[in-house]
Amino acid sequence: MSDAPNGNGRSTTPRRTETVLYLDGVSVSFDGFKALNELSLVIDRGELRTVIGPNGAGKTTMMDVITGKTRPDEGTVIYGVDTDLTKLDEAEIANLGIGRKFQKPTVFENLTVFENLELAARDSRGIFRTLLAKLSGNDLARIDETLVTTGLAEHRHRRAGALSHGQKQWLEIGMLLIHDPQILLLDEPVAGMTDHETEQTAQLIRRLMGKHTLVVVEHDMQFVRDLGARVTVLHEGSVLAEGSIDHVQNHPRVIEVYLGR
Amino acid sequence: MLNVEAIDLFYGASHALRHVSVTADVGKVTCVLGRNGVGKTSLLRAIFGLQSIRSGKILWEGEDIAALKPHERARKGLAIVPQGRDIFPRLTVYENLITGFAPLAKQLRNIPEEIYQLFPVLKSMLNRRGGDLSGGQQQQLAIARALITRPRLLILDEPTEGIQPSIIKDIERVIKLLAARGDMAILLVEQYLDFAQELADTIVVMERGEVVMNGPKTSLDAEQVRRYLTV
Amino acid sequence: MTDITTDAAPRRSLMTPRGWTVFFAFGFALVVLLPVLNRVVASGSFAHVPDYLIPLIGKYCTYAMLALAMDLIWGYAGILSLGQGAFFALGGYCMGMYLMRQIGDRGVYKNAQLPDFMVFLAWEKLPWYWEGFDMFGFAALMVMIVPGLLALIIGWLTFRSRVTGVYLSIITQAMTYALWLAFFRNNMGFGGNNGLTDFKDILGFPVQTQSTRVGLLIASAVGLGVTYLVCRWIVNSKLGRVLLAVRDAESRVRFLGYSVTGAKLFVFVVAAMLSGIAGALYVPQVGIINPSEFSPAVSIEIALWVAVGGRGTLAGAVIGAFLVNMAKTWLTNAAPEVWLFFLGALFVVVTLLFPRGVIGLVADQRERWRARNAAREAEAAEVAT
Amino acid sequence: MSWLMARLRAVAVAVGIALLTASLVSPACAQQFDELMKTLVSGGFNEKADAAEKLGALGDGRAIPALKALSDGNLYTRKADGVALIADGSRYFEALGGKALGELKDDDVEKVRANNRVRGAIATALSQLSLFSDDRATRLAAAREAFKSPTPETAEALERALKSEKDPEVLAAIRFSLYAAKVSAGTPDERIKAIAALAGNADPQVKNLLTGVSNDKDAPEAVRKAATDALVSIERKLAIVGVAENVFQGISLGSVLLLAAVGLAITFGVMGVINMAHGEMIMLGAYTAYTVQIIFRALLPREFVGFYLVASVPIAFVVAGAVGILIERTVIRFLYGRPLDTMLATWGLSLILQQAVRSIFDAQNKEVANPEWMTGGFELIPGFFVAWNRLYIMVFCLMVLLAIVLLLRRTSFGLHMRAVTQNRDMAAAMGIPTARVDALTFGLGSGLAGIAGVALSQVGNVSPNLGTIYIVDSFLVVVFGGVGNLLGTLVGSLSLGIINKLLEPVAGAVLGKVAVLVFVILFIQRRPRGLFALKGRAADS
Repeated sequence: MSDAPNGNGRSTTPRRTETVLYLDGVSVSFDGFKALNELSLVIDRGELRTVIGPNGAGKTTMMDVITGKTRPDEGTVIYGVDTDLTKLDEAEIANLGIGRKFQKPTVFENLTVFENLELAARDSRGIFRTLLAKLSGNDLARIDETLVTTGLAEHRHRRAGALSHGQKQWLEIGMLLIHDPQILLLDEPVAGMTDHETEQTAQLIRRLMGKHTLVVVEHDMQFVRDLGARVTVLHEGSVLAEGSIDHVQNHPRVIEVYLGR
Repeated sequence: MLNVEAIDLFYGASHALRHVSVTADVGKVTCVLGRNGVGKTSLLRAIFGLQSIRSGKILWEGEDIAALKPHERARKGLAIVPQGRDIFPRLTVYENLITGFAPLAKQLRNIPEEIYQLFPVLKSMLNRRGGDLSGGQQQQLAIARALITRPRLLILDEPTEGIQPSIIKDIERVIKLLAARGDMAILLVEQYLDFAQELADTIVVMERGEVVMNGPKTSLDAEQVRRYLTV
Repeated sequence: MTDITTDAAPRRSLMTPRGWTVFFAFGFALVVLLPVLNRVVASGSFAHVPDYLIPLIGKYCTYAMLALAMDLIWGYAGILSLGQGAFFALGGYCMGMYLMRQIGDRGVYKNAQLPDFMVFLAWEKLPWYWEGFDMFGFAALMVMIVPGLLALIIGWLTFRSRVTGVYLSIITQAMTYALWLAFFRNNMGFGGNNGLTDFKDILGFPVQTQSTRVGLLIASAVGLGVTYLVCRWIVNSKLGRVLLAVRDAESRVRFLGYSVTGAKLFVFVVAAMLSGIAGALYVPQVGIINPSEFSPAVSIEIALWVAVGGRGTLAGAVIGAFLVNMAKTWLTNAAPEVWLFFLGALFVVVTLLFPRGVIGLVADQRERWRARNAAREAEAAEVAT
Repeated sequence: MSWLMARLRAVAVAVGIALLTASLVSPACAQQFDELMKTLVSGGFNEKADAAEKLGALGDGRAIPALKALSDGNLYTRKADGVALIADGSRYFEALGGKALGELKDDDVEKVRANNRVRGAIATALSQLSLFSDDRATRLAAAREAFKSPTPETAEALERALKSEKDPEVLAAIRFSLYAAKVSAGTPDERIKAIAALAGNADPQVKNLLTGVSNDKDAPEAVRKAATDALVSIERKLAIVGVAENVFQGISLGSVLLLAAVGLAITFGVMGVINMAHGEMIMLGAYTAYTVQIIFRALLPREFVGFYLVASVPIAFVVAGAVGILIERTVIRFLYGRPLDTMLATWGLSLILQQAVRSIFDAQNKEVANPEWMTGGFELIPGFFVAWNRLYIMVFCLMVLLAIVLLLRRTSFGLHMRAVTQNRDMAAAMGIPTARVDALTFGLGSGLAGIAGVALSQVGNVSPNLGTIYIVDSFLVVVFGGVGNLLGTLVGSLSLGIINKLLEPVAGAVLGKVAVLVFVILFIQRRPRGLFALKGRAADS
């Protein structure tokens, strides 16, 4: 594999002050296979970034590293000014304001929509606090607001397990929103959705732009196009190309890895 | 031949396959194309009974095998080279190969010499652990392992994924050879048009769990196919 | 398994009005009705409750408390702890030690300083860990602290290293097993395999008299009620939802920023303490505590009570405890050799056929019933038009 | 005790060889001998005593019958000529030569009396004399016995025996006893030499002897010091022996644990299922052994009964295995993916099985006798006794392990099992009938438990709750050793066994167990998935 990607990744986005997430030379290998190979990536505050790439390009692994699920073999992951995420565990990172939506929707099926959101709501995670927790007026307000943004208002008291696939995806996004995170990591938010649901999701995400920093991993090119955001192409664990949708579409290496052989 | 007729497949509430119909003829290579996440692998898992379908038929040599267990389908002559190869990591190469004896009658339980002719590299490392092989070697092992079951339907799921070009050429050669033998139907799933066009007789393009194009390679507009695959 | 949460309203009251009525009805029956029927109604009358029933029902109440604790840790947090029986026994031993000290010089050896078994084993002085148990307050405190502390240690060690599922069950069972062996030893200073018995009185009341027994029944019933409310409170709190979440998708909870270890540890310790209290109420009513209470079999049986009633529903735990133990009392008298067959079969049948227990069956039945009514109304409508 | 038997036999033999020995001794001795014999029958107690001692030192076998008779109170003299006679009931023999004289009138004869001092002297004498018996066993016994009476006389006798003795083992024994004799008698540097010679030996007897010397006020300082030093080195030896013994015990316990746990580990590895009824499979195995034993006793001639054990192994395997498969087909397969429920259900089954056995056989402990070839044992080094049944179980355990390895590595079923463990879906896709593999695996695991039961019937009693004794430990082995990995199970069980036995002397049996548990809990802090943890579905939940 070429070393061009890294240089490429840097040149297209030189490090700026409002950088909120900064990955540098991150490598992860699972028994021999290099899932991430010196991946370097810079995300600016308030940016919407879509990440694409063929299977095994390392998209999900990248998210695992950011959220503390996987410890990188080498490299640094800096959040904000100087928080090294590689030193923290899942809960701590989540509490820093980095929310993640999983590829497979994981909402708490045995809780109601409302309760799912309540759990996610941003307040103390301390055991005894949760024991004594009372829903304050503005908690309720936030929950209602989120229910509206995710279009789940009329489902508030349904068991999450009873929701449709798309609704579960939205609920999970809602659970991230209500926690009011700095960064939202969305792994294949429209996988398995109908066209209609996909459109709605695209709208939802566009609405979030600016308020939050969003990183979206997706295969559905129509969807990526709809988002019309900056695109990063991963390949074999490192950045292959980065730029506007048109830029990457005409990028020869990209075309090669997608059609090639 | 294989007739997949209008199958639907769900993961929980997620609708992964929507009325998908595919056919694969003996002696021909049918290639299913599509970006990842469009349901190609789901289709294969359905054909092999690793995922249960909600509706539709899976006809193999005229018989509906949708209700059969995977190992029973293997007995009927189906074999798969899965995505990611799924070599048994702690079995030796030889042991990996002879797992293919399971669906065979006693007298067939041997490793045909042709296997080693197709994949000479394997012969030299029969006692290595499958997990220690390189990606390319694993891919070859996976194909060899499938061939040992004397399949009449060979299913390959992205055999070129993460493989160095030299070995891709080998694999390409092997698949051509098998197709030429004309005793098995080959169902090849790919993301990469060029590789597919090299081999395919029929091309099926999937998008979002649906078949959007289907026909003989020659009849399809390559440009349009390209659009479905590229970014 | 989930009907507590399905109808949850945003502002949760502890129980629905219906719930409260049932709760108080039960309470009234146990705390007022039974005692009156036993003490006031003449023994000839058909309404009279025979004396032997009083401590028996009292015992059931303590078992029900134990079941609630088990449900909290297993039904809600999804941790099949096979150590609840041990916590129960530990609480029982703390109470037993207090009761032993109350015997004073009325023992066989008339020794005011030492319990009989120590005199018998020719011990000179009271071991240090027996100090203070002559005070009820202290003993009552230990009833909670001892099991709680053990749970804290074991729980901390296991949960933080993310030991879950079967592994955790095995560890807790091994703990129970170890305690079982340990308490059989005479030199532990807990009366060896005879355990502690021959109690004279509790808080000055002679334990043998019927009035004290009635008193103990009332205490147990109240204890059960309080335990129920505490559990209700916990599962209704946000923490309760965190627990359910942990049970269903542990890693996801971490990504929400909750400390899974902390949550588990909390219920584990609470469950242990509740079990301890149950044990403490149990001992004076049966008049003995011995190592057999530590037997791993006991702990697993508790899980069965919960499973029979319906795990993940507090009412289910109570119902299960009563049903199974009533069956036990009856069968072990009627046909002792059948009991184990029955118990064994119960384990298999419940897990295999009725994983949601009695509550689940009732719920399903109600569903079917509703559906039928709906259908009938629909027909009626048809006809009308 | 046994040496005493040997000695009595020796007496009889000695009579036979008396004449032969006589021819060897010089006339002077012969004369002295007759003198002594006379004193023995006519002298006062003290004279008799040292006559006996001298006879012993003389080493002439002919004296044996007389001495023996005297100490048993059967020695008489003929009033007429004072010839020594031995009485057998009312019939008499000549003490020398043993010529039969038939009945004699009581007033023709006179009983020769002995007191304890005399008897003591005789005992020593006899022991010395039997040093010259031509029966090897007797000489050996005598040589060892001589150790107990380290008197100058014994020393003398030994010295002489040393000359005539050929057999190496007996020689060794003689030298040993000789040193012992020298230790407490002789010139200081002789004694020191002797002590030095004994110092290497960890025999408790030697220990006592030397302790005696080192505390002996009137022994010279140098000697006492030598003795004390020797004792130190002996102590060290004994300590080592002690540890060695504990380790042996540990390995023995470990192999029992291994037998009990290996089946559990396999089923857990392949299917991720904990079988709480595993202990009852062990119990079934043990009862199978018991039943087979009864049948053999009933049907076969005595000499074959010992083989019931050999027969029970395969039978137990089949019985337990069949029950296992039945359980898998009827209960467990419906619970896959619900490991906790599986635990509960199998626990229920264990209760049923226990009660069933209780109803068929009663609740009493059943004793399964060790066949002769398994009873007793041997002393590996002094103070370290190796019991046959323990040894056999270790060997057996190894054989079983070997068999499993062969099964896994060489058979197609083994191959399928490993394939399913590593990747269930792919195995199915290769045409491996996973459901059948599951059932058979469970059968195998249970069958192994059955075999374990047979082994356990040889080290303890058989009762309906036999299984519950071992099940928790087996669980710990699985947790400790890691899942689906024979090596892990082997190392796990052996180390737990050894740790257990090494702790026992320090902490006592129970606290030892507790300590082991604590150890395991702390251990899983480091490796929550066990010593040789594997990835795969067995590890989840």
